[in-house]
Amino acid sequence: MLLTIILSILALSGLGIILGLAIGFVSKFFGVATDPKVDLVLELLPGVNCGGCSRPGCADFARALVAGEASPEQCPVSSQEAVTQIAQLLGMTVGDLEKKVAVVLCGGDIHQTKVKTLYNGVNDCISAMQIAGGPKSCAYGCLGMSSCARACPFGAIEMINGLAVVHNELCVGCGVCVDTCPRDLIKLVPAEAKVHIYCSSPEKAAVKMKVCNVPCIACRKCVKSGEEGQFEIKGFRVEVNYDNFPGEDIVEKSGCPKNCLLTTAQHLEIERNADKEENAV
Amino acid sequence: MNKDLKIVSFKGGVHPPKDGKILSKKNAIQTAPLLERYQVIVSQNIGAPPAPVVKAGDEVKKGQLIAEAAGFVSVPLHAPTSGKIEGLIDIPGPMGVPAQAIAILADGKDEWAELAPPIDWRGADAETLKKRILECGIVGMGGAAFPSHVKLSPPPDKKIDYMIINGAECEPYLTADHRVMLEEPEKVLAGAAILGRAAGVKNVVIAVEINKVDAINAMMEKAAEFGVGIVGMKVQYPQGAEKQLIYAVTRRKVPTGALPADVGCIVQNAGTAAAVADAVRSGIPLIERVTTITGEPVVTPGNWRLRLGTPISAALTFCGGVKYEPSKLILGGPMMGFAQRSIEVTVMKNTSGILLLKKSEITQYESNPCIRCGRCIKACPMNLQPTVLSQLTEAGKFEETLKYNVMDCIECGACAFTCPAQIPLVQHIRRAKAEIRNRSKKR
Amino acid sequence: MSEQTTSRIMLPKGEELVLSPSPHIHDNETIQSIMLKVVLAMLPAIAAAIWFFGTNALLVIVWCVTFCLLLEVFWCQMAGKPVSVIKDGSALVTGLLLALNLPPVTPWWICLLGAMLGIWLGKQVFGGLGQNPFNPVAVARVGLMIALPRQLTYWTPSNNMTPDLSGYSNTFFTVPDFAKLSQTGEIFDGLTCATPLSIMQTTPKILDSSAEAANNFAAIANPEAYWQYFTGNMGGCLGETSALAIILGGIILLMFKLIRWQVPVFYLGTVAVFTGLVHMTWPGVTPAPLFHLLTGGLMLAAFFMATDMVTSPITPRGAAIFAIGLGIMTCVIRIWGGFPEGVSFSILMMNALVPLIDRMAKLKPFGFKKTPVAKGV
Amino acid sequence: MTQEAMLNMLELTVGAMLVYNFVLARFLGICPFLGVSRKLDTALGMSAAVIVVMTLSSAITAVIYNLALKKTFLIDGKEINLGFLQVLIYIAVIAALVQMVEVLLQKFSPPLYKALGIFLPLITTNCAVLGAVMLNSVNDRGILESTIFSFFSALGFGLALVLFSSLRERLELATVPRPFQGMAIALITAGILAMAFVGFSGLC
Repeated sequence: MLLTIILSILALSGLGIILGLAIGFVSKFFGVATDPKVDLVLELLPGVNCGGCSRPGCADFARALVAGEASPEQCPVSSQEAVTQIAQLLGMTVGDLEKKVAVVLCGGDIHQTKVKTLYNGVNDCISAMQIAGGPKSCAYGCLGMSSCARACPFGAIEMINGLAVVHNELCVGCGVCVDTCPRDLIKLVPAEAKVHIYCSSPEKAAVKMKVCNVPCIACRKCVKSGEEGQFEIKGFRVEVNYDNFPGEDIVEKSGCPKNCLLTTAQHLEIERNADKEENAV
Repeated sequence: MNKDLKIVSFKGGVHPPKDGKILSKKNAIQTAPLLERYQVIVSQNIGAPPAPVVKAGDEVKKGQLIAEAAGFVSVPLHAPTSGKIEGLIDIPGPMGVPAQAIAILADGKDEWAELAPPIDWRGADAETLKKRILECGIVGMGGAAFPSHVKLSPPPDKKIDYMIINGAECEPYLTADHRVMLEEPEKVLAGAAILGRAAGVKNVVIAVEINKVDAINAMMEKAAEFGVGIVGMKVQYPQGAEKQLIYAVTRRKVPTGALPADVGCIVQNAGTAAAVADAVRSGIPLIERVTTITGEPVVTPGNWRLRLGTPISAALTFCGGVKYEPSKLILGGPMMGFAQRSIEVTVMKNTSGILLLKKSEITQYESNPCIRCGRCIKACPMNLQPTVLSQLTEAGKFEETLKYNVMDCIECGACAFTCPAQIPLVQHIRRAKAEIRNRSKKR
Repeated sequence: MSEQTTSRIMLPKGEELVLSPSPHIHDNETIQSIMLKVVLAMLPAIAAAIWFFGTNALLVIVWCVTFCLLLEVFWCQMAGKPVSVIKDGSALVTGLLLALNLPPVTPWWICLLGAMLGIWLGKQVFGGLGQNPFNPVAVARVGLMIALPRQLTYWTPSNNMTPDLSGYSNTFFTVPDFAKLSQTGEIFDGLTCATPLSIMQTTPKILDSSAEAANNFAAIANPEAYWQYFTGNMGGCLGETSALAIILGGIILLMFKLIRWQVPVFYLGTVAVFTGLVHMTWPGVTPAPLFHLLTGGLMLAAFFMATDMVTSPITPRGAAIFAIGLGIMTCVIRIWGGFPEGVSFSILMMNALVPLIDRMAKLKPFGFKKTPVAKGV
Repeated sequence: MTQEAMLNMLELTVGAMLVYNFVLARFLGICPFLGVSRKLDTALGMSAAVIVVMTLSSAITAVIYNLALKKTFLIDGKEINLGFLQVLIYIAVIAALVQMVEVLLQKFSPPLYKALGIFLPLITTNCAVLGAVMLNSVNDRGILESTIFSFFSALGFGLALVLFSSLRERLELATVPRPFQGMAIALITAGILAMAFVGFSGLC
């Protein structure tokens, strides 16, 4: 019995030593060094592979970071904290980041903007655009076929009443939706800017009013009641100047006659209520 | 049927059982009365839109230049009648987005401007002919509106030995080319011969589907006089698609991503040939075209010679209006034409048909699952796998669609026509193509 | 044009205009019409089954169809899908095919189990029609075969087969000893018979080329027997009996262009060639090809099961590869395997290969060249 | 070759690959079967890695088994058989082997390392590899026989994996009901696949 035990111990330790030596030998003479930093950086990245950094995925971005081909703040999703950590890890310095969120600059839901024709085809904005510009009577409004909502890797876009609405608390500002929208309605704006003019149509007020209840008719009430430079007049519409945006009180002060100058919260509220009304009916 | 007629075809495709041509094929071409106002859309050709050279208040004569070519792939535009320019306005465009148009208030005199002198085409050299074709603003009138002079000027390293005049008119319902070939065979033949001469090609062939026997016979009589051959083609859609037509006539296959010129062919539409004959022999620019106005809801379907800028509402008035509310308004044929949302769209150089369909005729696209029956594959004249392409597109796998040669799709619609699940295959494929083009642009 | 006529002309108001992608017309063939045509093609086989097996067969068909339809509706209710999906007719086809794959005397609960396996496990868990990688009927048949081998091989003779111990029927019966039965008091409540394939299975194989080997299968493989197999006068599943009826149905399918002709042609061809080669080398191992073609579920599978659009390759070349694979697997299982019949197994196995085959047999587009010519002009 | 040897050979090849398929009949190596079958490419990589590791480790452990573990040694007049140590020894040998193969691959064939690299550590503790090795010992196979058996077993594993991954790629386009999405439908598919493989039973 004892002999068996001793033999087993001997055999196994012998095997262990031989294998250990063999592995050691192999790694010593044939080993290839890899950079462990890549894995460390990858752990700090969000790992959702949204492509906001214009690279195919987080792993690729991490490799580029370690190779010095990219800088951490190019990841629009990472928090300031994470970016700083990555920068420290790589021995870089980064400037202050401004958090951005997306906003859909259209207020024309199915109640406000007429849907002119029946549409029969793929439920996708880009596809619908290819057929006579889609069914909505406003040629510049939200088509409401949720292409952006499907594209959003964070589920931050909700379709309410056939209108895309961004939830600020979920949006990280990666910008995927901006590229998706065939009507270029989505903009990345500073998260601090809470007031928007929900209209993107460059058409004349008369044309807009024919098809929509809530267009920006460029009456300039907001421009007059706000400070200099807070708004920009672009042809037949007004846009918030996001480098110098007004505070939330501007909504009260200006009294937009068409109700298209709203805070993000008000906008969401309106759409929610309209939805409820519809359900109640 | 003429015994000497060679009958050719391609592989695949579909045969619409009820092609609707009966509605209008017996009706002779009628000339539309003069309207009070025309709205000529500026961008009527593929490539750069021409630049308007008139302004509000100008007096123009019929056939006078109103917009000049801007670049090589661009053609000029001419006034459809004499009158006063009202100005540049935005009107509903055929693609749903507003389009810029020149509005002309007719003065009722319909006076011709001084036209370019006739050319004796039999003696003229190729350059002169091409220049005249450009000056008269001639584009492919079959649908694509590709400037004809560009097609006639292939790169010098490509040897062209075939000029094919496309008289297939394989789209159901349309009979415009049929009537032109039947009523003006001499003009089509002359135009074909001129096009052949302009391209320096001896072999000029007019290819016609054999459901237009009368037109074939009419042209056969004089074909020898112009040195033009005539080939019959099986009635099969899309017989008139460029690559399929070339294969049917010459047995040559246009390679992936290549142009007809790469296999030594140039294809021009029969209507274009007639317009070319007018342009060269009488100096008349392209200001009107024969369009089929048809469909069950139309009171008297027919073929009309319409001036550019005629609103569809006016065109329908010529036909006595509609019997009942149609469910669809299409510019072009039912297979490849574009659904419209407004009857205020105006006739353009490539408007081969104005088609109204009733509810029971139109495809009801649904989100049924694909049952992999393979009918789309059998129907595809390009030998693609439409169902695979649409599934990949739906899943957002655009890179994968490239492996299935999505860019080879000619969007003929044969697949969706025959799909028992009523999947909008063509729309999916168009989406994938647009996405891929976008991505390669970004790179 | 005078004022009066103009006023009478009606122009479209444009309120009902539909925007949709081209093409704007359709050939009016729908999933439903395709499925109904398939049902039409199955009618000869169903008629033959009822002719040979009487009300038993009718009962099995009714059970299977009812259960399949009910289970489909039930699932759609549960899954929140529109129940109108039932109208596409696919559950009807599955039900009928399932019935054709069951023995004539099948109790209702086996029909129910089969329908559950086919409709739920075979189709709906994958997302319903068009999404299932495996043939639902093959899933049901194989599942039942593994779970209930005894019930699934309970063969009753067809109406024209009588156990008179003379001629053709002689081969397939082991007639009970009535005297002994009455002594033991056992109740005699039905006759069972063997199928040609099960006899082939139990016949010991002879691996040389002696005369004995050549006559090894003489009892089940002779011209008279072949004729009986062809018309359907033998034991077996409802749809396995009459080759004639199934070929009729196959012709209907081919006429309507509902199946890819490559599947039956290459499937039957491969079986014929494969068994032919084996038969020529070792006549004592397997009977002549004709035997294999006419017996068992081969015909049914070749025309109705393997041709199932959803689970077979989508390109013609793929269909040919698929069918050849089916043929080889069927023969291997029949000749050397542990089961007398291999068609359902081989269909399941080849179903698993379909995505790979589809990948392999991708079509080359018109005018395809290895190095695409760069765009000119 | 005698008939018996032929039958034996058949069992070692076709039997190992199809009839007693590691995944679908023996239900070994289910973890990588489900884990790396999302994409056909990775499945191919995994299959290749398993084939290499299984064959190599079987060959080496077969040597150990046939030369040492199988034998009974007479030491001090006592009969000693170390067979009871086989599991421990095999695990150690396989683990070390995989480590070495990985390092060597990285050095000498970076592209192959890139393809197989991530899978190699996964296989170290894979029951399919240990299973193959143990089956060889249990059936008392010689070195050549063991190697052939393992190679074909691994081939069978690869076959199942490739089949399964192509099916899963297709399922990705399917509209699977939510409760069945992901692993559930994968397991159902694997079950039906296993049902199909029952058809091979009785072949040898």
